[in-house]
Amino acid sequence: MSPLAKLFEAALFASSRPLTVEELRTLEPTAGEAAVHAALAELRDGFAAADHGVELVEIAQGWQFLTRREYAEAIERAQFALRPRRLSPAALETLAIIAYRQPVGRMEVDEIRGVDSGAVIDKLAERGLVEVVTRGEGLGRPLLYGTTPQFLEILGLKDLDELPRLEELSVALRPPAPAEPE
Amino acid sequence: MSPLAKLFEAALFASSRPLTVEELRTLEPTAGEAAVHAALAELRDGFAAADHGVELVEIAQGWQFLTRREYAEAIERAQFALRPRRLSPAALETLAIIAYRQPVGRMEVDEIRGVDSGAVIDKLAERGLVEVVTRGEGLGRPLLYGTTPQFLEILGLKDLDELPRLEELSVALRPPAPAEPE
Amino acid sequence: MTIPTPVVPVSNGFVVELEQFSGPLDLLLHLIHEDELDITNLPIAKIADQFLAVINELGLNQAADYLEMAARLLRIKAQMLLPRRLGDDEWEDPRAELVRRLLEYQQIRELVEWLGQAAARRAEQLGRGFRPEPPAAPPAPLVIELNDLLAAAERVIALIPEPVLHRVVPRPLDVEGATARLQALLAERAEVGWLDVVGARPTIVDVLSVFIALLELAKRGSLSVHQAGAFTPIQIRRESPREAV
Repeated sequence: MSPLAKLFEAALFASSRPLTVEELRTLEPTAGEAAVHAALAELRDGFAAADHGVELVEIAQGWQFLTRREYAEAIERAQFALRPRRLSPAALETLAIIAYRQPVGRMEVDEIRGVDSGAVIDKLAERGLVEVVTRGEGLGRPLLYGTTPQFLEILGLKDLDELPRLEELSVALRPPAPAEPE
Repeated sequence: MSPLAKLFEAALFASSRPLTVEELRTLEPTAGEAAVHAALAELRDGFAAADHGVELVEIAQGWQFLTRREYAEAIERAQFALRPRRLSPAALETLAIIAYRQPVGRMEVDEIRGVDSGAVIDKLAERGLVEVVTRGEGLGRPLLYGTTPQFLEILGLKDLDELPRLEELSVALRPPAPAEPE
Repeated sequence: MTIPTPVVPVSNGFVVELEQFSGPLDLLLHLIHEDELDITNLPIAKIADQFLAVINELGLNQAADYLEMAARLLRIKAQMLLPRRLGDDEWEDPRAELVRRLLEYQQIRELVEWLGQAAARRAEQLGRGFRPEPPAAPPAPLVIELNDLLAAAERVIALIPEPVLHRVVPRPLDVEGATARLQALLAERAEVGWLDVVGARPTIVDVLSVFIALLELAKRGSLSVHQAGAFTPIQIRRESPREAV
């Protein structure tokens, strides 16, 4: 591969947007326009000939690498763009309290955890794991939270009865998982 | 190129972060582990042999296409991409302590550095380089921090084992304290 | 080597940020290296005086962490000056803790060097920048392991001095049972007391079940409820069957 083609390959790969021919020229101002076009053609043809999973495509705004169509579906299915997220220990604790004490108000959650849990509850609500189910008695008629169907879905439970009862917890909890890879 | 290598090339090109072997396997669940590794080796060797501007690198317990070192400067100069910001000495100190002592609480980091490290840890957590991994025993059940895959990513490490071992440092010191509160 | 001036000295003398030292240990280590002193046998009087001079010079005397270290150094200096009896095996070098911390910190600095170089080397390579967004990006899948949740529940329980957690078990009111019980009792006797129906130690569920059954049967005209006055016992009387009216 010519040095210019290699430089363009790196730039097109790393760039946050498609690059125009003019932009690519700023990488190597001494290169003439013909050389730039030749390098781009070399790059495109190289990827096409060697039967790659990606291709160099010319679109209205410039040049960009795209994955070949036939792989798009598999990649989308695998959802690489998004790392599966795990809940923080604080979120899990709050969720556990709400799951076992529902309907339950913020005050009570705060009291059990010993820290302000407002922000954590808001995040859980945002993720659709808990929701306001009713209002409590007493001063200000506090919002009371409970778990959502999505909560059950994520845990793979049919209903709340499938949660182990608290008396069974230490039995249900397996001994600490074997040395997790760091 | 084998179909599996092409599929992986497309997926790795589409991702801006390293993909683990497990993630890649979800693309083609029927492929055995040996086949996956063979395809990755084929892809890496293919790019190395054909003298490309990008290379396939093993990093952060996964694989990622990265531009070759010699092009970063030109790409940055042309403002197509930004190099990651440098970490401050305070941030690196804190990272070093967390990396070697994980899981470790704020108190211990403060004690080793001799300064309050709360703000630095918060920043590192915000950048996704450290995260709360568990809670400690004892008063207030302090949050304990560990490093994330992104930590490996910004250092270009395959895994934590690539960090220098403490015995290899010129300054020998006691091993990380057993988890005993002082 | 001269000590550079602080980066952001504010007019009132309070140092907001100090970039050349990441803390008092860093400064101390800097002084030790500059004078090529032996960490393990630290001339504490000398280093304490230098430390104080520098924090004065830098206007650091209002930065708590540096001030605390200054106080520590002065205390060790004083302890070193105290006369000690010959052959006193109990004597512990007051510098020991500081030396341990300095050695530990020195090791961290060495790691910082290594990490900094690794990061700089990694920064010479750029990852994929442009990715066409997939149409309507799905939210990141959320993972919750049941075991994690249960472990969290157990952690929470451990935080509570007494077991105030209730288990969530659906306990539907047994109105049907209460109705049958009322009807059976009234078949035997024309009048029964409230306590006869609910029993001696009723649960709240029993009370509610009976109460609802009572109201329902009263509505149907199968019984009537009487109370002589507020808080007096409630009497339940059988009503004559409707057919007979």
